Amino acid sequence: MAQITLIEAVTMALAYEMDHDASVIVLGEDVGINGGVFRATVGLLEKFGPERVIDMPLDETTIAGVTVGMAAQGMKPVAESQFEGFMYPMLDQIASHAARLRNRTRGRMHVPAVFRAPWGGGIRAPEHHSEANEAIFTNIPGLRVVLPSSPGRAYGLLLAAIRDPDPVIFFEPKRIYRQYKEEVPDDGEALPLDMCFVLRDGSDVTLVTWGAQVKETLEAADALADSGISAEVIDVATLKPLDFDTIHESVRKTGRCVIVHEAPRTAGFGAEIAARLAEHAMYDLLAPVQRVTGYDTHIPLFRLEMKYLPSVQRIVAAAQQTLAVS
Amino acid sequence: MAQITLIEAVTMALAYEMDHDASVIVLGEDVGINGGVFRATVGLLEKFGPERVIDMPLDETTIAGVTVGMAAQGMKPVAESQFEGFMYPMLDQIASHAARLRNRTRGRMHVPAVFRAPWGGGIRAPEHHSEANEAIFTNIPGLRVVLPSSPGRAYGLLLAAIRDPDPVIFFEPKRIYRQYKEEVPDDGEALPLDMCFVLRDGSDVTLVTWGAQVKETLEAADALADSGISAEVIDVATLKPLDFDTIHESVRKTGRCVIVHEAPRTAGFGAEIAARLAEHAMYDLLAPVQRVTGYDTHIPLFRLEMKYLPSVQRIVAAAQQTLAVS
Amino acid sequence: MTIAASFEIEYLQYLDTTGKATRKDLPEFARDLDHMIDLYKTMLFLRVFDTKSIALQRTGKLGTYASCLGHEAVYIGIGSAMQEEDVFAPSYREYGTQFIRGVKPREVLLYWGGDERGSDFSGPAHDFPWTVPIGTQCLHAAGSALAFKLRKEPRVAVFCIGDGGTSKADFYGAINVAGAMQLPMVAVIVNNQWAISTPRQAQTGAKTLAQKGLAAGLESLQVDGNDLIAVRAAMDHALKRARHGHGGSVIEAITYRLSDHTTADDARRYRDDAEVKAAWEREPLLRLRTWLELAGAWDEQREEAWKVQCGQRMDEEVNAYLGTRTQPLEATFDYTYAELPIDLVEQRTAALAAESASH
Amino acid sequence: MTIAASFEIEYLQYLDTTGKATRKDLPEFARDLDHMIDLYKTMLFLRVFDTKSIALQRTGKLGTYASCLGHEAVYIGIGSAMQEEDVFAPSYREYGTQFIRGVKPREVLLYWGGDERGSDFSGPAHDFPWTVPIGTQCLHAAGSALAFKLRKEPRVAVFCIGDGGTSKADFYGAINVAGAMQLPMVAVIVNNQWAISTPRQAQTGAKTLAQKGLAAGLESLQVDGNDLIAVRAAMDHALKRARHGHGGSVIEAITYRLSDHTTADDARRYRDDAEVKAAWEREPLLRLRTWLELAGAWDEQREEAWKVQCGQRMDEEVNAYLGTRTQPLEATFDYTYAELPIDLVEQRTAALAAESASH
Ligand SMILES: Cc1ncc(C[n+]2csc(CCOP(=O)(O)OP(=O)(O)O)c2C)c(N)n1
Ligand SMILES: Cc1ncc(C[n+]2csc(CCOP(=O)(O)OP(=O)(O)O)c2C)c(N)n1
Ligand SMILES: [Mg+2]
Ligand SMILES: [Mg+2]
Repeated sequence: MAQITLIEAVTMALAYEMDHDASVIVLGEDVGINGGVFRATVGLLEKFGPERVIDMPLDETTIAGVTVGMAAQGMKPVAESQFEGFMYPMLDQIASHAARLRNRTRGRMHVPAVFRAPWGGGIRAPEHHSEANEAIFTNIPGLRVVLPSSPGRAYGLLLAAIRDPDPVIFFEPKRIYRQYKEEVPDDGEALPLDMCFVLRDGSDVTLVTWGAQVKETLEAADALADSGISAEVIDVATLKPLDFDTIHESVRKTGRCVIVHEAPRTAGFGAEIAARLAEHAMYDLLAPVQRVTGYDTHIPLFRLEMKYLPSVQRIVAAAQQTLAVS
Repeated sequence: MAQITLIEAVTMALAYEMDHDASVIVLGEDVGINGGVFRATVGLLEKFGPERVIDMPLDETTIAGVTVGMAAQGMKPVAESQFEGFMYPMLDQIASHAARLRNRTRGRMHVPAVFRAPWGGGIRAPEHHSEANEAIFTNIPGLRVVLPSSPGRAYGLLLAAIRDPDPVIFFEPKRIYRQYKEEVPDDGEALPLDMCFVLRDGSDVTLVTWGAQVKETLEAADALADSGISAEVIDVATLKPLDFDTIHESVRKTGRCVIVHEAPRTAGFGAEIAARLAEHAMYDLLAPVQRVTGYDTHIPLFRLEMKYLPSVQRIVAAAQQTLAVS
Repeated sequence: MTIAASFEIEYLQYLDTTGKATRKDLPEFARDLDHMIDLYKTMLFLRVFDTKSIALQRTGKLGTYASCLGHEAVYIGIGSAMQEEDVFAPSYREYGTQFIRGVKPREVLLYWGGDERGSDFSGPAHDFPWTVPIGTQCLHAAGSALAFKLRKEPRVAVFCIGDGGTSKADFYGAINVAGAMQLPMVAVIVNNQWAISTPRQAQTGAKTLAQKGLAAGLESLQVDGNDLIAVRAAMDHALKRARHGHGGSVIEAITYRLSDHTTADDARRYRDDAEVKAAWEREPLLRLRTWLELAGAWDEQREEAWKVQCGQRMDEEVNAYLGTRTQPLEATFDYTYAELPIDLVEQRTAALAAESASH
Repeated sequence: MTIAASFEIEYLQYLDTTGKATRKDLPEFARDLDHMIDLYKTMLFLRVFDTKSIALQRTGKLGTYASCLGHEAVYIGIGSAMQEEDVFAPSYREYGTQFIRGVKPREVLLYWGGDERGSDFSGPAHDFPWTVPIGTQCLHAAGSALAFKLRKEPRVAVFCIGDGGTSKADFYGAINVAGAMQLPMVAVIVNNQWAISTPRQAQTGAKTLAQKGLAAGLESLQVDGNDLIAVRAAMDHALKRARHGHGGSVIEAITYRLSDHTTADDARRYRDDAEVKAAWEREPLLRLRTWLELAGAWDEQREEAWKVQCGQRMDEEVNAYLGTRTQPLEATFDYTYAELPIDLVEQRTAALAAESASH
């Protein structure tokens, strides 16, 4: 059993499912001989041939629409967008068709497709290569939105996403694509698509996050532990549908919650979590909910981007603030 | 001074500003001789000619991109999308360019454009003609998102939107386009683009809403008044940037808040308002925040659509629930 | 001067507006008069259906409805050429093609009557439902064609798109990918001269819409879309090429929207009566009827008898439509996902409770 | 057979790969040898700039950088033909055109160095900045051209798009609207045979990319993009037509991406060395240099002297770039809107506080 990175886990899940289900195909720009600009599809062309690994013309609308068409005809396409910032032209086909075909036809047709994209900032890339636009997809009925934050979860959640009979938006936190390795058995075991993962138990404050920010959040929990504060860390992993129960249970215990995400704050997905707490956890909360997020500005070009992304320090400060209240 | 409907107020604002500013032009599908599918641009072609009122080829991506290009060269285009459900193909040009050009060029270029679209359900229209997808735009930095709910506010806010040097998404609640008339002086007076409007004073519960739902919300306030409950009603009007102060002030007074919108609940803009309350108004709230919204499903075709949209009854019930807590 | 490439766009017509053959080489299928009578009868039924649907809308029994008046030759030409296993991706007025493929008139009515079950129709389960966002269906056809190619199935995906729709990104994407990958796809441009109030020449500077296919390297052809024989012949040819792996085609069928855009539209606002009157001279039924009559295969009496039959069938369909109960509110939830996620379970319960509270 | 329309795509070349004229009718501008020397010198400077930029990236002093190696004739041809008042809408590697228009090398470096101020450049204030989402700039050019037309200004909007980019919706939308409205717009397709790892023939089934212009009814032409004279002549012609209200053009300039896609790419993964080697035989500098040398207007000595000058100028530029301080954090907030909305005022304050707390 090999130690692999998050991106290798993506590749491994793709290969596993392609091996076990002939209807799974991979398509996108440069996914073939080049193995994807991040190398997520590396080796697949060699293994499965050009009829399973398809280099598409350069048009995201085309890729999305072809994906819907293929899926409606019984294939299981996994479409790649090279960066999350290039998914906007896919949105019409995703929102108007992928997400609706089942409902529109009362179940006669459905779209078992996955739309994958590297996601998030912090890799010193050019403009549009660092977006965190997950919130946009979470308001669209009929979609699932998934954002793994470890090699193991990337593997299990991607398998689940491909197997799911409905369209899944699968964002991969590119900043931690190669951050660390862990043992991931290639056993085809999927993880549930409606579950948050408690990464660290704690009793004083709940830190809720997803994607690359899991890194900073865990570090913040360490830092807080140093000053005697016990933080529980939850990786939301699947934003839609949201497993609010797990978050609520934690907040029932800790009475405090800090939500961390790198997307702009206003109408970011953190708002939904804070809203559910406001609706359902008012009597559990000992201090106001805090959000530590990207700002309501565009993520700056790379010289300043690390000042935009939530830092360990900002998370720690927010957690401390919730504890200052009593 | 004439009594006019909301849609007539839109037309009046367009005509006023075109009259006073030669750089304002209107473009879209069927906005010319047909006067728009809802007749919002009726009479403008006759008055201003085909160089100011431009029928475009049928492609929303083209309309949005051309709008960005014209605006960057000093025009003030007001682009129409025939329905909000057809705005998805505009999103790339709006999010990647309209909203960013100022920031990208450090102010050298900017995009003084308005993207108008009839918005919302309840008019017995075919699929895709009844969306409420405003939340998608509120997470995008650099945009303003406006949603008037009366003839007077439509006039004043549209003037402000056209004059604003940055891109504004202007949604028009089509269900109340012709619901009632009110006196609106054609005086060129704009309303502020960062203000919520308190439509009704009350002391027991704050009802926050926008768009066509203002109608049901005001009716709910009436119904509540009948049972002795005094509801304050706030029309958010400009979602982004959000005038949270006005909402907060009201909740400070009432201690209770019900947010009403017709968009799907999860990650709808109501979440942001609830989140801000959770962050800033925890000690003011006497009961958990409630959201009365569309469901996390597609709005059904018209036979069932009124069961999807928040009803007076659902709003009243939610308000009463907040008051049941003490 | 070096020439890198040169192209021609052919225009195909067999019958002129007076029902006379304009060329001698009538295709095989057109020599089978029984078959041609069948096709004519389907066109006539379509017209009866259309008239009745508009009447239903006018009397408040149907929502907005998109008429197909004048497009009958295009839609019947397409439908009669396709195989059941082929995939059809329509926009929103191709009832003629769909009737041939098994969709029931009552289902069309149900759809425009605000009920999703209309799209769970009796036509092939692999056919796409009506598509409202202009042009998006083109890519569904391309995707289907790619699936067929990958699975080595001898099937073809056919889409229709309006003259207005050819301006749309999705149309271009579909023909482009079909050309790049030699997909078994046929694009039919139904050029009815209008996109709501926008005339054909405001959409593009191209002389023909067929030549848009050149941008994708597809076989591209213009046909008289009011001539059933021409449409059918062009479709036969294009389907055969596609089915045998020779790639996709673009067919521009020139016709005219004799009706308003939909029942929500009033075309008198923006187009001349004279133009419409002139277009009636070219309409597709009359010329085929005249041709059949000249061949001694049809007459006034058969026409009237068939109309009566059409009327009876439509009455049945309308009754079935009007008798269809509204779906329960649950239906709004139960098709959003294969399985209801936990959030939706709660919302569904709340919605049903709110509904019963309001009774 | 009736023909509805027919088309030809011309291929234009003046100099072959050995620097010999392939036709006698050299355009006027090419007879001015001083001018041609200037253009050659700009091409050479561009190459020096490119080499230096890649070196900066390799040594960690620049972010990802998109090389323009091999595209020099296209970009200098475009830049030398345009007027200052025209608008240029580039993708991301058209530095040659931009240098002629006044953009400074240090600004290009600043941009790829992760600093927005690079796009607040010294070129015309109405020129668009670099555009990363493929193809979107095409519509900005179309919109600019529409503004010029409405304001009756004799200006032209020019955009560049890659071979890959011609698959994109925005490209099609731009040429379509330009054709429909006779806009003063020139579309230059820089066909360098590759879109990252995707070869030209995987993008489309079209024989030429120029013929995509036929879909929009635009004047469409193919030129040897390694032949500065051909590019410039085609641009002169297209700009003149556009400026005089005769509408838009599509020019496909055939060239080759001699470099990796960007410094983040390794082209050896997906293309043959042999192909690259062959492409070097056709590269644009050598042939113009040979032509100038044959005309007695250039020699080894002048070449070397100019290279030294280029090197000196680049050193200045690099120093200016490296000496540019990072913007303060405020800059992230202050250009989002003309005026900071209330939310952003608070966030800005919080951000600055968090920053100073971390010092
Ligand atoms: C993306 C999108 N934009 C706008 C509309 C509104 N709309 C409905 S039909 C139509 C015109 C279509 O014209 P054409 O493609 O020629 O088809 P026809 O109706 O003539 O059959 C428009 C603009 C839509 N349905 N989808
Ligand atoms: C919408 C979008 N999709 C994908 C990318 C990633 N990407 C950057 S350059 C490129 C290839 C462009 O090829 P081409 O248009 O031929 O231009 P060239 O780079 O050869 O100049 C791709 C796919 C992008 N920038 N934008
Ligand atoms: Mg039409
Ligand atoms: Mg290229």
